[in-house]
Parts: sequence; C-alpha cells; structure tokens
Amino acid sequence: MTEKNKIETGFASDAQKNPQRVVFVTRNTSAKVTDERGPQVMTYPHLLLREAIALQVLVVALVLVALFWDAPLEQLANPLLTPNPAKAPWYFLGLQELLHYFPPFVAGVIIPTLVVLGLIVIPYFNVNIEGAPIWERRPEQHFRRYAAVIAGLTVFLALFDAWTVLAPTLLIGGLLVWSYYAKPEQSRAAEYLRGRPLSWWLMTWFVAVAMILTLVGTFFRGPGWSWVWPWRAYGA
Amino acid sequence: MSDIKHPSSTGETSTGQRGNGVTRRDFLNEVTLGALGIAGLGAAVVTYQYFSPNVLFEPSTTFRAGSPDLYPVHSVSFLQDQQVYIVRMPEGFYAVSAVCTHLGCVTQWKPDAEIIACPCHGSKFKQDGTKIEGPAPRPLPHFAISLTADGELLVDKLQAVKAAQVLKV
Amino acid sequence: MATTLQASLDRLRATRVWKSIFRRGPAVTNRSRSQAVFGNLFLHWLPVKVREKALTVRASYYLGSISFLLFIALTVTGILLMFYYHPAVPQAYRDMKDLRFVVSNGVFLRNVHRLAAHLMVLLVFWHMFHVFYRGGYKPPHEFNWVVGVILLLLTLFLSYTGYLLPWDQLAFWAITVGSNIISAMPFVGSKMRFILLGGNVVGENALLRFYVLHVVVLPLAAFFFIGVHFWRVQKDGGLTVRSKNDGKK
Amino acid sequence: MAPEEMGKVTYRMRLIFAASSLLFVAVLAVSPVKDLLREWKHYKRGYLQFARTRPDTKRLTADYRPDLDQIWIPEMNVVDRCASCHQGITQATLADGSVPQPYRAHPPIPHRVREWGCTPCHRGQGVATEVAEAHETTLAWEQPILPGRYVQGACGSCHHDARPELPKLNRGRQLLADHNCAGCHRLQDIERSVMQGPDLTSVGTKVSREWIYKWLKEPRTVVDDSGNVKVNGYETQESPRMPQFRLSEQELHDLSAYLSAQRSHPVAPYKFSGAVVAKWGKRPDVTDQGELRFRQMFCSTCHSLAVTRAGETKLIGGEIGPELTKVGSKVNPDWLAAWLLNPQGYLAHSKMPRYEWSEEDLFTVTRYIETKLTDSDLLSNVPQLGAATKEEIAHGKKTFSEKGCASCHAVGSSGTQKDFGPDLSALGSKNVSQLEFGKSTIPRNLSSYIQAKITDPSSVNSAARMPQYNFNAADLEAITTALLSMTGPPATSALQKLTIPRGNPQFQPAGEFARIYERYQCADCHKFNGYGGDLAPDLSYEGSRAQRQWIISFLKNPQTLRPTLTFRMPQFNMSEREAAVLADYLSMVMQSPDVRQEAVNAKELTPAQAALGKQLYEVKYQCQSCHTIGSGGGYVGPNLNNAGNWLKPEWIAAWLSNPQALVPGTIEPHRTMTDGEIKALTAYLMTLRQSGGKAAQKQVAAHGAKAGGNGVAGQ
Repeated sequence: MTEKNKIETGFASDAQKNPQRVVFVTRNTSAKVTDERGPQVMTYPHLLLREAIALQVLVVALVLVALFWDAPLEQLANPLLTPNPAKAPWYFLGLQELLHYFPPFVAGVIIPTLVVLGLIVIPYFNVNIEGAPIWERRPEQHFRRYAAVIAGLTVFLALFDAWTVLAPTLLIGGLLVWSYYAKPEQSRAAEYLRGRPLSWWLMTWFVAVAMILTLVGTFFRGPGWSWVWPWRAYGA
Repeated sequence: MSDIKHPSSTGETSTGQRGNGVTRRDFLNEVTLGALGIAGLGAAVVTYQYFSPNVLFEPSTTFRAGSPDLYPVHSVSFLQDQQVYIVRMPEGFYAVSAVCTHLGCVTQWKPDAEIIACPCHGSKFKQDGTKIEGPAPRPLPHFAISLTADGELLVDKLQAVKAAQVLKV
Repeated sequence: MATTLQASLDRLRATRVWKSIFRRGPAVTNRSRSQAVFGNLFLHWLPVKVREKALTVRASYYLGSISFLLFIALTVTGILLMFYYHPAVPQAYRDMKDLRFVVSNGVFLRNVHRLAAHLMVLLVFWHMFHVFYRGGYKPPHEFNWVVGVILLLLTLFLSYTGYLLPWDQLAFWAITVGSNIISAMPFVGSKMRFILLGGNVVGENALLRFYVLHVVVLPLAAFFFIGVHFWRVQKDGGLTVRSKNDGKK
Repeated sequence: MAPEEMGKVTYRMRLIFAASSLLFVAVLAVSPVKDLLREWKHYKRGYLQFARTRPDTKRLTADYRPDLDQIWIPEMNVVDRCASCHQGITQATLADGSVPQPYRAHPPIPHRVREWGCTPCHRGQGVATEVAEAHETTLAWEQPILPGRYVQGACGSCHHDARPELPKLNRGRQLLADHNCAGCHRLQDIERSVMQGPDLTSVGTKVSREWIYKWLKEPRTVVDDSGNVKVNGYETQESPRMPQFRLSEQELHDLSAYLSAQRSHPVAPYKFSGAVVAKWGKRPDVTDQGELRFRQMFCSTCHSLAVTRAGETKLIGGEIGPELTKVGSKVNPDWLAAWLLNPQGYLAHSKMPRYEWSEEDLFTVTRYIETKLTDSDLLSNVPQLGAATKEEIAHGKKTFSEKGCASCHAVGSSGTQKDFGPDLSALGSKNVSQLEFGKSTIPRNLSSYIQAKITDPSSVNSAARMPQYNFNAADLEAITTALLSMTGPPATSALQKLTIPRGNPQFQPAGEFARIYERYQCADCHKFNGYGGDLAPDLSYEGSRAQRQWIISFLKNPQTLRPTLTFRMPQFNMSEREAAVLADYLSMVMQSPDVRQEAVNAKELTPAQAALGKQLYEVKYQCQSCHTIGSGGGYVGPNLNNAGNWLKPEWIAAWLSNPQALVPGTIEPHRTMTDGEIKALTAYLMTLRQSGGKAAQKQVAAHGAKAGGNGVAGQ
C-alpha cells in the first residue's frame, strides 16, 4: 500500500524520516528510491557563513568595478534629438534586433509571449520529465520530423533575411543532424549530445539565439541599425 | 567543499581545546568581528557624510535691501521674502529678525500699537526686538547691516549683532 | 583584548534584552542552531538543514543567493539614492549631476546601483539557464520554476523602469524605443503604452510612473515572490542535487 | 555523521571568512578616501597655501570656507561651481597675469559674477567640480568652455546691438552681412538685404558671354590665400561680395550660355542728339572733358579707380559702388548711357543716384568710360564661346539653381530662392554630436568645425555646395565669433528679458521728399533716424542744426565743410525745387528734442556778447586748435567761416552745453560753460558770415570741384 502510494504521487510518504525522498516512476523505468544524495549539515552556520562570504566577495567585486567604471550619463533628454542609433537597454537588444527583421507584431508581441509561455510550461511537458535522449525511440521518424522543422525555420528566416537568427539556428540544427548520424562511441561529444532530451535542444537553441542577438545588438549595430565593427569607432 | 567530509582530521584543529588551536580560532573570530565592526562604524560615518548636503539651493543669507532713502525715519518695514524688519530710527538702521524666538512663527508689525506681535502664541516685542511679553524666551535677534560700495543696504542674516549696534547713514 | 571582546559579547548575550530578541543561547548545539533559523523571520525562509552537496560551489555557483544579495544591495543603494532624487523634469537630470559632482560618495553609490542592476539581470538569466540544465525545473519544482520566471520578468521590469530615471538621452531614447514595442500589440498595445507612460510621449508623467513602479510597486512584488521562491525551495525538498545514477540509465 | 558534527565550522572556513572580511573593510574604505581627494578639495587647499604667499593673506582668506562655492541664480537657470576652484575670481589684487590659474581674478567687466554666474558667458559645465568635466566636451556635456578668443561671441548671445566694446563680434557680423551669407543661410539678426546680388533678368544686354565666363571663373574681387583682397588685381579693403564657386569648365560654359541669353527687359539704347554728337564727337579733348566731369560729380565718393603713384598701384575712391578701372571693357556702350541716365530702370534696387544729366555731360562721361577705363587683356584667357546653344542654356539653368545662384540673383519673375543653405540662426548652441565632420581630422569642436566649413567647405562634407571663401586669420576668427553668438532664442524667459535686441532702424519718408530721397539715394551715405550709411553726417537732427536757406544752397552746390575728407557729396545738378523740398522736410521733420528753440533768441544777442565770445573762443577755450575761421585754425572740426549763415543759434547753444547729448560719440570736448559764456560764444559764431551772392557761391563751387579733384588724386 505504501509502495503504491509512492508510485502514484511521486513523494515519499514518511516525510518525517527523510523529507527529501523522491521517487519517479516513468515509462521504461522501474520504481527506484533516489535519495542517495549525501549527508546533511546545519544551515546555521554552514550555509549562512557561505552566504556571508558570497556577500563579501560580491560587494568587493562591485566596489572594485564601481571605482573604475562610471555609470553612463549622457546629455539631458531631448525629444527633438534622436541619437543614432537609439538603443533599448541591453537585455532588450535581442528583441530590437528581431524588430529589425520582422514586423513589430511578430517580433514585439508573438515571440516574447511565446518565449515566456514556453518557459512557464517547460516543467509541465511530459517529454522533459522523461528526460529521454532524443534519438532513443523511433529515431528515423523523429529525425524526419525535426529535419523538416529545421528546414522550414531556415526557409522562413532566410525569407526575412534574418541571418543573425539563422546563424545560431543552423549551428544548433547542424549539431542535431550530426548527433543523429554520429556514433556514440565515436567521440565524447557525440555521446553527450545523443544523450540530451528534446527540451535540452530547444533551450540550447533559444540560449544561442538570444545570446547572439543580444551581442549583435549591443556591439555590432551602429547608425541606422547598420552593421559596424565594435573595434572601429563610428564616423572615424 | 570537502572540509566537513573528514571530521576526524579537521575536527581536531577546530574543536580541540589544546595547543594553540584555541588561540588561532579565537584570533580569527576576533579579526572577523573587528573587521565587520570597523565596516559598520565606517558605514555609519560615510552615511552621515552622504546625508549632509555639500551645496544648498536656498536663498542667499546675504541680501541687498535697496537704497537707505527708501526707508523713512521712524519706520519699520517688513521684507517678506527675507523675513526681516528694516527699522530706521533717528540714530540709524538696524535689521531685526521677523522669526519669533519661541517656535519660529513669522511675526507681524502692528503699526497702531507699535509692537511686533507673534500670531501663534501671543509673544510681543518692541520695534527693536526686545521682548514685552509672551512665551518667547529671547528678544528677536539683530542681523549685521552695512552699506555696499554703491550705497545700498546689505543685510547678512548669518551674522547676529548686539542690539546696540546700528548703522548710521 | 581578545578575551575582553569575547567576554563583553558573552555578557551581552546574557542580558534579557538580547534573549527577548533572539530567544536562544549561543549556537553550540544543533537544537540551538535550528532555533536560530526557526526563530528568525528572515532565516525562516531557509531549511534547518541542507544537504552538504548543495553547499558546494559547483552545485549552484550561488547564483540564486547572489541574485538575492544583489537585490538587497540594490535596495540599500536605491534607498540612499532616493534621498537626492526628485522624479521631475529636468530636476532628475540635475540630481544625477549633483550626485556626480557634489554629494559625498554619490557617484560611487550610483555606480554600484547601476552595476548591480545590470549584474542582477545577467545573473538571474544565468541562474535560470543553470537551473534548467541541471533539471531543477522538474517535479516537484515545477511551480517554483514558474515563480522563477515571474521573478525574471520582475527583474527585467525593475531594471527597465530604473533605466528612465536619470532622464538623460540614453534613458529617454531607450524607453522610447522600448515602449514602442508594447504598442505593437494588436488592439490594446497603444492603450497599454498610454497607460504605462501616462501620455503619448515619454514625459513628466512617464518619469513619475516609472519612479513609483521602480521604487515601490515592483520591489514589493519582487520581495514577495522572492519569499515564495525561497520558501518553495525548502518545501520542494531543497536544491536539486544530482545523485550518482542521474543521467545514467 | 554524528549529529553534533553537523554544526562545526572548520578552521579553513573561518580563515576564509576572516580574510574576506578584512578585504571587505579595506575595499569599502576606498570610496570615502577617493571622496576626500576630490579635485576641488585639492584646489581649495591650494588656495590657502597660495594666499599665504601673498602680502594680503588676511583679506584673501576672509571669505574662505572649505566647502563648495556655488552661484545659484534660479531665474537664469544657472548653477555654477566654478568659484570652488577659481577662488580668487573677485579678489582685485589677484588680477595680475602672474597669478597662477585657477586663482587669478577676472578682468573687470560690467557684470558682477555673483549676479550673472560664469557659464552664461564662458559656457562649460557649471555644475561640474572636476577640471576636465567643467571645461571640456564630454559625453554628458557638449558645450565646452568657449575659447578666450571667441568670448565676444558669448556677449553677442544677449547683446544683439552693436557695442563698441565688442569689435571682433561687430566685425564678424559686418562680414556676414557683407558677404551675403544671409543670401543662403538664415542668420540671427542678419536679414536678407533687399539687394543681394544684381538682378540678372537682362544681364545679356549688359555684358558679353565671355565676360560672364571670366567673372564666374574669377570673380572681380578675389581674396588670395594670404587673405589679401584684390579687385582686378589691385589690393583694396573692400569686402568681396561674389564668392568663388568651384565650377567645372562645363558648368562655366553652361552658366555663361544661360546668363547671356537673359535679355527679357533690355533698357532702350540711348540715342544722343545729333547736335551733341556733332559738337563733341570729333573733339580730341572729349575724354579729358569727360574725366573732369567724372571728378566734379564726385563719382569717386562711391566708385574707386586704380591710380598708379610712385610705381605702386592702388585703388582710390569709395566702396559703395563697384570699382570701375576696367568697366569700359565690361559693359555694352548702349547699356552704359541708359544705365547712367536711370539706374533704377535697369536694376530697381540699385544704390546709384539718378543724376540730373545734361546731354553733353552724359556724352563726354560715357566716352571717357568707354575709351579710358578699359583693359584689353581682360578677356585674353577666355576661350571663344560663340553663340549659346539650346542645350547649354538648359544645362545652365539647372546649374544655376543647383549652385544656389538664385539665393542672391533674381532671373525674370522667379525672384530669389530663400534658405538655400542650412539655418544657422542657432549654430552657436549646436552640440558636437550634431555636426558632420566627415573624413576631416580637425578637433571635434564647434569653433574648429565653423572654421573648416568656411575655409574649405568640402573638407567636412565632400558634397558641399557652399562656395569657397578666403578670409585672413583675423576675419575668420571674427566670423566664427559672430556665428558662435547665434544661439537661437534664450532658453528661459528670465534670460529673454535680459536680452538686448538689435536696433532695427527704419526710415520711411513719404510724399515728394520720398521721391527725391529715393532718386538721390540719400541713405547710401547719410543716416536718418538711425537708418542709412555712415559715410556722411547723420541728418536725423539736421532741421535743428542748419538754416533752411543754407541747406538749399548747399544741396545745389555741395561744398565741403571738412576739407580733409576724401569722400564728398556728389554734384547731383539738383533743381531749385528739389533742393527746396529737401530743405523744407529736413527743417520741419528732422528735429532734435534736445534743442529748444526758445533757449536763445538771436535778436537779443548783443555785440558786447559777441566780443566776449570771440575772447572766449580764442583765449579761454582755444577753439581754433580744431576749427578754422578765416585762414587760421585746425582741420579736425568743421570750418566755421560761415557759421552764422549755416547754424541755428539754439543748436550752437545746445551743442556747447553738451555735445554728446546731441551726437553721441562726437569728439567735441564736453566743457562746463556758464549760460553767459554759451550765449557769448553763440553770439560770436552768429556774426561769422561769408558774403553771400552768386559770385561767392560760384567761387566756392569751383573751389569744391578743384579740391575734390585733388582729394581723389592726392589721397
């Protein structure tokens, strides 16, 4: 009875003995207690001491940088004088880069909404809980499906000439295709990549695109959102 | 961190009551506490410094009160912007604060009764600022008054002077 | 010297006042150490015990903790900066100049605030990716992941609203460009922008709104969700720590 | 693990914590230390040390406080902390040049630093307390300190009037006006003049295509690289009006074709009567006679001619009209006579007066110009252009508008084109980031930009259409100063109140007087109520000064009052009626409120007073050192031989009591005289009359002509 309960809820019932006992039962696996996660120590003082050190190191780092780097301050805001280029804060520069390629509704609304929704629903997707490696089951069928998605995405991005999005997409897509054909024993990278679930691939693609777009928007965009090399000052 | 993994080896040092382990542990404790204490005190001092402004956007405490001819003899003129009475008597000029010494209300000159009266708690002063009655603890202070090179009155509200000191024009 | 310090500390701990506040003796036993955590409102967010493995740097790089500490640092420097800031045009900009040139340590505080803000956005992203790659979003942590996503959005909005406050060209045009993205939403976009800015252009109203959002509304919301986030870490069984058989079938 | 071991902190952790705490304290201390060592505090301490080395230490340190010094003038939006470092700014004893900066005192100016602050004049960032931030261009401040040599530009932001203390600014504004900069650009306070460049509607009837080609290639007035102005190869002080455009050979062909085809409203060729031609046509002295008339009519007051003296050739004559040395090779003879008869008939806004010509004079003078004022080499370098083709004309028309020629020149009814170039009325407050520097390597600041733009427009913008100007260094600086003064309207209403507007004088007479005034272009040389030229006396109060009869006789036969002058009133051959109309108007309208007619009654002046006056004139006040009576006296002031016929007694009285009240800036000394002395001097001066009558007048006229001839040749 106890055992059945564990399987259904995924939680240990005797929380008093060991509140951290967690059990997952998924397809193709058997029920297994996964509590072999080492001994425990008191929060006070062990964790708090480390937090205090972390705080001190953080403050030291902040102070040292703040002494040599001044927070930017430009001229008084002037609605009549648009700087060229006018840039949003750096964490929105990926979005601004997207706006350069896609209509505002797509880049400004649909994509951010999808990203936020996607992030929220990740834990509720079954496929992630399994953590099943991507090519484990029905690889041919999956490969055809994924290849079609990558091809479609490539055509779509190429149509909009959005090559700063296309580049990381092709990179990750290429890795995915490579991992399909590679033999796990061939190299450690192949073994690693073949062991990743679909959610890992999606997130990695997102991280790659977001990073490339933000870097491009921050450093490689000049007047008129044209491509510039950051080591060459504008106008010089 | 592997420090707690071998309690037998490190435990000796940290918990042992013999040798210089005790002193070392205590010393470290005190260095830490001392450093944090200094940081705390320093932070208090720096915060105090931060809170005391280095420049003020307040009206100047020294101001020009115009030509002496503007003030008839035997007159008390209230300068509202500066909250000062310019008093001209036969013996000369003096500048009297219009701020009551009791609780800082602005007093009023009553020409009929020839007194300076405070509307808040009923203090009354003579035109030279000496107290007649009321809760005010002190007479109204006199400010330094002088003539500029181009012949205008100059009052310095930061500089209080004795009541006997008048400007002869 | 050493002993006197220790002795006076001990004497202080023996007073009624100290005891009334801390309600425990020196933390020498596990019981008193537990009480130290239980008996303190802020430490109550933490579990009494943590897994030893979760303390290692590689387990989390302390990304969550440092993000939180940055939030505290931002709160402290932010409150100090508020003493010299008027959310008005163009006084806000003059206040920046005064912080820079006149106020003792003003430029330092502003630098720290600005730097910590950027760092916090960066670390919150990093924290999220790190948690994802470690599988920290998986049950039973699903809800805490969602809280984390909310905290990410709050961090972005905190940083974004703070961006306008210096009222310089950088601020003005970043907010102008950013707020125009909102108006791309169908039907409600322009209305939302109108409400956010309190007008059709980035002006005095927008500055005041961003100020209130930045110093009151968003920090309170962030504080609340941070509390939930910490508390859920404890309730969901602590940090995700890989066991030996993780990743191996 | 034993339960109690769970709470033991290792020695290593304690060590790490202790070390990080120490580092924490040390690093936290850096910012307060940095704060202690701020730049302004350094200068504060330095001032105390410096003051101790001075003899008047006590006075210098009387106002010393260790805090920031701030000048706050809310209504002008001024927050200046400059005095935090520049602490001796108001200490008179530190004005010496040997006092090191930043402690030197400000040179005396009419503005008090406490009431005006520093940045309204010097610019820079007043709120800054660091040297670089306060003085230089930074990301957060693009109005750096105005270099000292341009500081008059700052004065000009408020003082739109011309102040004698600001010579560089005035010179710059004058240059901007003279060079027709307002033709293409909108400039603060400099309006487009009515006559920018000549109307070219019928220019094809005036000059040949070859001459146009030559002119476009090398405008008559050329400034060489060293800034010397040359007209037809002769040095002069005249400001060049037509700039040199960078035109290709093709553009020169096209433009000359287009312009030579402009013959819309040709003036009808003047036909001399047969009698005159018969009488003068054959006479060998016709050109000599023409030259004599040319001189007698004082053409030289406005036009200059090249004169060679001692191997050196110079232009002699006025600058109101063009230089005429080679004009005979330039214009068509048919056109010339018609022009001289009625200049406004060809060019409505011409400044040239319409003389009352006798046919003989016109004939001789035109012959003189056609034969003597010529240069056979003028067109020697010009290719044979032939007749203009349709295609060339069409291209020329396009080039004409592309180069902005229409900004100054009207062709046909199209009128001139406004604001061809950028608006410069707020150039002085432009930020560096708003300027295009192109590929040039000049320093990134406004004054360098302005100078580069003027000396070589293509250096900062290869597509610049602006013509090239060659100014010498001083004029370049003056123009830069004037442009820097154009900062647009002041930002705050309080400053707007303090701005001193430019006087915008207008004089709009009416009626018969207006017709004669226009005909003789009186305002070219004379001022009327502040409007007009500077060459001749201001006539605003002429009615209070001169007697009507004298004015009439002077207008009919201008003679000089001041024999040292080169430029004199031309002989217009005015009719009696015209002279009378002018005299009536001047007597009645141009009156000074300061001259009261009842002050002196001429009839009450006695010979005794006159005798006393003579005494005062000769002994007490020594007037003869400047004025001439009879044959003795100086030449600084006007000749008083005929004062009794010329001046009104009440004017003399008012003048003697306070000359500067009547004519500000006159060199007549202001003496304190008693009323009795004034009356006596007036009485004496009123007795000075030259015998009237035709003979005297004729003699005077002849003398004037002779003197004029000498004047031109002798100067």
